Amino acid sequence: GSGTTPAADSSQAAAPGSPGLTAARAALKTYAQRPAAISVTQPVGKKIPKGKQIDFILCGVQSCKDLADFFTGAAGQLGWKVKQIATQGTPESVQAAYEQAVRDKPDAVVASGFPRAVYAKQLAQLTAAGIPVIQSNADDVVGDGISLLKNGPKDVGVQGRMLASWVVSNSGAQANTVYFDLPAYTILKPVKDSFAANYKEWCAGCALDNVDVPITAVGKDMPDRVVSYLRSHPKVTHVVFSLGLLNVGVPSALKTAGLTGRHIVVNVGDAQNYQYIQSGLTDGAMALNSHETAWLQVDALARHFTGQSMAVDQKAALPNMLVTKDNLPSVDGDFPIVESYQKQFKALWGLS
Amino acid sequence: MTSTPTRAAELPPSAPHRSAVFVPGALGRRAVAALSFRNIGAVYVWLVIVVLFSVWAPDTFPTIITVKQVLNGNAVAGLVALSVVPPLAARVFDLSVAYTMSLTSVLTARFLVSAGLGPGAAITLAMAAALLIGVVNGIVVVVLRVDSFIATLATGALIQSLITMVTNDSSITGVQLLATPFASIAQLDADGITLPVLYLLLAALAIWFLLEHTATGRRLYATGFNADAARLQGVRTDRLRFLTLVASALLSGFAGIVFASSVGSGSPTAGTPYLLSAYAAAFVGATQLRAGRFNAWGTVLAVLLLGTGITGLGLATSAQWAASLFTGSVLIVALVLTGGRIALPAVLRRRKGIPSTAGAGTPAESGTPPVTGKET
Amino acid sequence: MTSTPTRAAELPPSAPHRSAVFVPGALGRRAVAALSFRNIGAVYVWLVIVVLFSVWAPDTFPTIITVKQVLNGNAVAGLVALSVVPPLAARVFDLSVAYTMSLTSVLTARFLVSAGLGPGAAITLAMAAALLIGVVNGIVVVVLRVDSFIATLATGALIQSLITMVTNDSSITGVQLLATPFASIAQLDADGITLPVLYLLLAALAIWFLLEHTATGRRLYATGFNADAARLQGVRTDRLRFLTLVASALLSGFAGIVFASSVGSGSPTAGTPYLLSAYAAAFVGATQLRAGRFNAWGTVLAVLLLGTGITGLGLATSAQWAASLFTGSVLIVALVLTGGRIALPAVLRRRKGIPSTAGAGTPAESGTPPVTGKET
Amino acid sequence: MTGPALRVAALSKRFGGTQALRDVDLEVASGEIHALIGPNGSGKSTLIKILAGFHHAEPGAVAELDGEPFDLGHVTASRHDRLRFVHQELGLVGELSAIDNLALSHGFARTAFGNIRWPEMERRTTALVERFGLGIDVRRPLVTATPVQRAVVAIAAALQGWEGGRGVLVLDEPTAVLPPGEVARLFDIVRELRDAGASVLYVSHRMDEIFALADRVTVIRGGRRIATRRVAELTPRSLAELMAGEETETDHRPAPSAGAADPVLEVRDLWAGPLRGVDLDLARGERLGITGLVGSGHEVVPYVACGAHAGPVSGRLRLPERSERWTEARDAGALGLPLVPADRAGEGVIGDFSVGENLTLPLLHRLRARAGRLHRRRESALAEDWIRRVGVRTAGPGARITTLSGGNQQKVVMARCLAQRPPVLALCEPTAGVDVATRLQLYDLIERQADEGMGVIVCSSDTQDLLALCTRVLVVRDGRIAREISGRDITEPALVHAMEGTE
Ligand SMILES: Nc1ncnc2c1ncn2[C@@H]1O[C@H](COP(=O)(O)OP(=O)(O)OP(=O)(O)O)[C@@H](O)[C@H]1O
Ligand SMILES: Nc1ncnc2c1ncn2[C@@H]1O[C@H](COP(=O)(O)OP(=O)(O)OP(=O)(O)O)[C@@H](O)[C@H]1O
Ligand SMILES: [Mg+2]
Ligand SMILES: [Mg+2]
Repeated sequence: GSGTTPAADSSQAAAPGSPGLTAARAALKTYAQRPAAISVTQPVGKKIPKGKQIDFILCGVQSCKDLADFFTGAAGQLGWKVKQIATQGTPESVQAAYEQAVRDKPDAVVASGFPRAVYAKQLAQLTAAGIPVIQSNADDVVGDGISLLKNGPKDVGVQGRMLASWVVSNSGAQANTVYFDLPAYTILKPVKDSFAANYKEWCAGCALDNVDVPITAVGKDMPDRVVSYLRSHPKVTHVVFSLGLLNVGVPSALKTAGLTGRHIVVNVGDAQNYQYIQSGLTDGAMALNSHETAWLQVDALARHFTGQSMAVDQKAALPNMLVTKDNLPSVDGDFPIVESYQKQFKALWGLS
Repeated sequence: MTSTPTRAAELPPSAPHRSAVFVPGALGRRAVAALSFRNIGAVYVWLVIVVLFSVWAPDTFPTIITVKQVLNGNAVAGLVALSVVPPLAARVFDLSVAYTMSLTSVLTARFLVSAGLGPGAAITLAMAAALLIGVVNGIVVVVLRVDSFIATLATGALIQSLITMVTNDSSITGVQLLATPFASIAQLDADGITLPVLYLLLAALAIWFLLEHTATGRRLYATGFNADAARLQGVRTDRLRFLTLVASALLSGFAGIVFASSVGSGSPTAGTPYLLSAYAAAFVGATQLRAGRFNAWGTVLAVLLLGTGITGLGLATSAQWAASLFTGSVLIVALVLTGGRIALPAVLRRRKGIPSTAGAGTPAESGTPPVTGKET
Repeated sequence: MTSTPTRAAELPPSAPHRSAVFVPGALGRRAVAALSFRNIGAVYVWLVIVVLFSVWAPDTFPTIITVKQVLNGNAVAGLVALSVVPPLAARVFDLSVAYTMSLTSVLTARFLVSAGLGPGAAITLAMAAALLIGVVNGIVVVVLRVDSFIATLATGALIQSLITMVTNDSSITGVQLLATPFASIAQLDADGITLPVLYLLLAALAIWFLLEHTATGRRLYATGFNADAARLQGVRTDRLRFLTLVASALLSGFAGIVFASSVGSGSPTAGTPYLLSAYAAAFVGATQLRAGRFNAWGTVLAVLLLGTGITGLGLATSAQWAASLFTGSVLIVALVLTGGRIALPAVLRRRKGIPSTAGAGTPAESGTPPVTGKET
Repeated sequence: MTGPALRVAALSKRFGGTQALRDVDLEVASGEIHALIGPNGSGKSTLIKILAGFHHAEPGAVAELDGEPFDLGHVTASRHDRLRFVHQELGLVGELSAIDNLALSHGFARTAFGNIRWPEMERRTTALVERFGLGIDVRRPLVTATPVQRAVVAIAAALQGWEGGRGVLVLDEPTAVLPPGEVARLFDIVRELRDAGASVLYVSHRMDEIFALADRVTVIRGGRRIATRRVAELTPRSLAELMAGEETETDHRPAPSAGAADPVLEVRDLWAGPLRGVDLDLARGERLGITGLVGSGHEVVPYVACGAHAGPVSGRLRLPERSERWTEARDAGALGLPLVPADRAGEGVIGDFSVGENLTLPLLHRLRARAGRLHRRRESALAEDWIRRVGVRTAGPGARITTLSGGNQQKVVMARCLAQRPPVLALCEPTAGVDVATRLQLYDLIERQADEGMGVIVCSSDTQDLLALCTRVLVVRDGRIAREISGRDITEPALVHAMEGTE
């Protein structure tokens, strides 16, 4: 065993009514609610030009593709054309995609997932050409060519807080938790840090262990790793995955290994995890706001094309939600967090 | 100066043994040979590993649960590794198995989830696709005579494009995949041992029987060792090579279905992580038990050896670099122990020198590595 | 009883032909042979592709920018592909090149960013690591005599664990990587052609010169084709095989550094996507120009052929599945055109179980594909 | 004699640019041993492979077994039953056992489940093989068996399930690597079969065998049938004329050597493989034969002397002309003596190389130009020079070596050793599978080199080589030199007795 703080006993000290638990429960209550409104309220207010050409650079994994599809849908509403440029997720192919974007000279470039180091040269060229670049889900900062960054390192911290609130509440502040992280995705680091911080804050006596998983284990021996870990750490009650992907295949492996009674919660749920939740194989998931992010990006561009600042959108906090079996909106793929987000955005754009 | 009946008497030292097979001495000698480092070096490495982890993680490792975990956790990897054994026995590389596996996994999922077919129909269709891949591989390799190594890389790319078309590169999920009839395929268990372990056992049995106990198996090995000679003996080498490609496609396709059932989704990259390790296992397997021949139990042994290590490491430490360090070192140790130079290099190098040094040469020589200064 | 000078006088009927090599007819015949499908089938496929995309994307494809894009975009892939050519020429598989590349990329980045070393020192240290890998590979393959295919898989796993230790599996980034002296390594360009294209050219030139124009190259091929015969002729096959492993580690290590400079970060998985395509290119290359011999320009040709296709597809369509569909079909077409059946199978079949059936079937029959119903 | 057991007519076959067979007719009477001879590359093996269904003849060919026509395009059961083959190089899979090799062509005894009944297979195989009076472990891979044992396995494989003995057994150069004693045993087997009513089609380059064994002989040359004659009507000379198309000298006894001269090679107390303490001295210009039964150790001597023996060795040797120092046998490689190996395809030629590349491989260090570059022009000049000198029949140095006949390949292998101008040349089985005319050329070549002062070691199991070439012969038995024969005392009976230890 490694790094487990001597917590199991001291955690008993945290009485059901401890302030930490109360705070966690309160936090969870808000996170479990499905938000009804998007956080942007200020209408664009001007006629949005049609016929804009936008390049969307994919990152090679599913969530980026989803994002691109949602974005394309939203842009279609405004009569814009979106060209999706595929990459294999390798830095080189991402560079090549930016290279192509530079040559295309679109009205804007949207991308997801890659730190700017990879495409710094092309970014400079795009900036020089006055083409705005919009990023999301990347370990980066706004400025220096990046006009808008959603779900950047500052934004994703809340995800760790959401997960912590659930774990602490669910355990009655008596959790012994293992957090499986995928360091290959650096954007997940703030999630991990914020989880640890909030977890400790709400439940000082709760044990927490952190396990890094190499990306080569994903889709292969990940379930086996989890089983091994739980067998060698039998006191662990809660398992947190920093990405839904890591949970694939884990529930059935736990079942066959006879490891029952462990609670699983994942960050960035996907269809599979929602189905696990529906089937009672997993307890909870942080549902990401891909729909809202994509539409918000379109909203930002709409403001840009009408000569306004994107600051409104940069400031707006995107909705998130912690889903469990009780409040799971749907199991079929990604669902929007805000049910009527399209209507609300269209209203801002003067389309309805 | 007596007229010795030349050397006939001296030559066949084994003729007497044969009739004396049941004499303890001979039996003992055979047992010793069977248990030697050179024959089952991997087993000894395995034992060392087991002892090591039993000391390192005494509470959790030496338990029956660990056994089950190793078996359950490596059944799919074992199936994929087995799928490359028959082609390799005939000296055909099938590098498309990983893609075949991914394809059947996503096809099954798609048919179940979107097309609304029942598990039976979905599986049948997915296996039909695997069959088709096997046939295409066979055509490219056997009929068009493209080198199998590169041909199956190419067909692998074609399958990849099919996968992308089917999935748009994202996993296919659905509650249907988690529901009983389909989920049971991989998840039903008896006393903690899941069905895939049974599949692995059956597949190994079948391939072992095929290779060791049927005429086809002998002809496969003959094809692999010396295709020209085999053809002169009337072996239909092309047909056999074709069939091994079909067999590997079917088996890896089946592994894909089992994988889909086990994780409850169809993943477009399901097979990728299994490719290199399947070849590693098959090559290590070829140094074991039937040294120089790709064989079923040796391959299973190799898969379980590596699997035991990974599981043991998981129980003992959570350092993420430990797994590959362990895998690499165990592979090297096992291969060095067994002499390791089977399979490809032996095939490539086997010197049949002057008629009689051949006997002395190859098998004996391998015991004493580079004696002659000549080679360096 | 006399030793008649028998028929020696009658024998060399070819002397006249030989001196006639420079007669136009002969020259023409040689040119035809050099330009035949069987010699450079891939070039014809390439031409077809170029025409195809020029029609499909007339505005963007047939431009000088496309040429530059293809060259710049495939330089690193070309370097990795070239790195496996010398070992393959000596019939050694080095599957660890991908990991070596990742390792040097992350090491360089780490040294630059965390250790604060200058580019020179960082690169030197990273290349020293690559050298070390080459030596370890050499020891395992040549001294310990483990089959290279599996040995380099194993050392690859070891390197992987090293990479994980160094990086914790996440990319290493830092402004130092984007600053001039280091960034220039891959990003400096003359008229849109970046330095890596030059490296590719130089590496191909060097390998071409080595293999075609030096004694060492000849000995390398001899080692690959028939190590026993080569050894008997005094070729130090073991030393050569050792050196090819060192060379491939150094070249792929260098590719890793170029990669780090080009993307401005050290990626722990930098090499992975290049492995299979490097082998595909080397094998396709071996069917071109010097049919049956792994060679530098054939490999570069194959890399550029595939690269052109991918670039063209990117310009013409955004269908994700198109790339692999294209790669797969182009590989098969190019190989079928060229006859394709060189390389591995020849190697595997070369050997004859018993004093040989060699000359008869194999090489001669290859001219006439499978006419005989016999074989099926 | 009734009608022919096997008749083929109008058989033609073309490989790319090579017309291997043109309109060949051949009749094998029932109950006869019919020899088929011809120079290397004349089409003998091709004819046989067509009969076996391995190659396909051009249309128009006729084939009959016992007067019944059969289709050359398909291997039917009846053809398979009455036409059996032992191919050149035996066509066995070395990694597999005798049981497996026998079963490849004829199937296995199986149970109802389809699995092989090993005990039964073992009994069956042992019975088949033991008919030839050689004990063979039928379960061990054939690479570990001796050449005779392999030949026996190949014949047993061909004969299995042959009922009543009617039919034709085809043997393609079965004796190419067999020592005389074993050849005699093989002949007994062949005669026995003939006496049982079978016909035999027998291919060999060894003239004496034709006269010892065959009833009739067909000569082919350049893919054409030249003649078919009764052996009784022929003399060795007239047969050789038929083959070569001109008068040739078949007797090639060496001139007696000029007497003991300075030694060029001294070997002391050599232990390696079966060798148990061998000493030998080789004089300038001497052609020293080394022979023995297979397994006696004689075949190891040249390998050890050239540092090419795989396995532990001990002893020492020196080249007095070069140095007074003794070299440990395990470092013999440092002396750099070239070797013409016994297994041409496996250790001699590099099949994927051209003739020139094969020739110059050990000479590359001499061909360096600036910057380590190979001097191409010098290389091809060197190759052409040696091609001319030893009379290699080839389109040029650029031709792939596998397009040459075995005999010509052998000349290339020899030429590249000679080109190193070594003080000593070691030859193993220098004429195995080489036709008569080429053989004479090779003898001539060796003799000329020896006359220029080179010491030659000829390690052969073919007594003709020893008779024709050697001035002195060492006979090895059980790892020791059992007898030394020189000059006029070198005769076939003397050699055979010495080898078998029956003096
Ligand atoms: N598979 C093949 N492809 C091309 N040419 C071939 C092939 N097999 C044989 N040949 C050619 O056919 C001719 C006859 O060869 P074959 O092997 O029948 O000669 P042979 O009479 O058996 O010679 P040897 O006495 O050396 O065994 C030769 O010119 C040979 O090069
Ligand atoms: N692939 C080929 N293409 C063209 N000609 C060939 C080819 N192979 C062999 N030959 C020709 O065949 C003749 C030799 O035939 P082959 O190779 O069958 O002899 P061999 O059987 O090896 O001789 P030996 O009996 O000495 O072993 C030569 O004249 C050579 O030019
Ligand atoms: Mg022949
Ligand atoms: Mg021949």
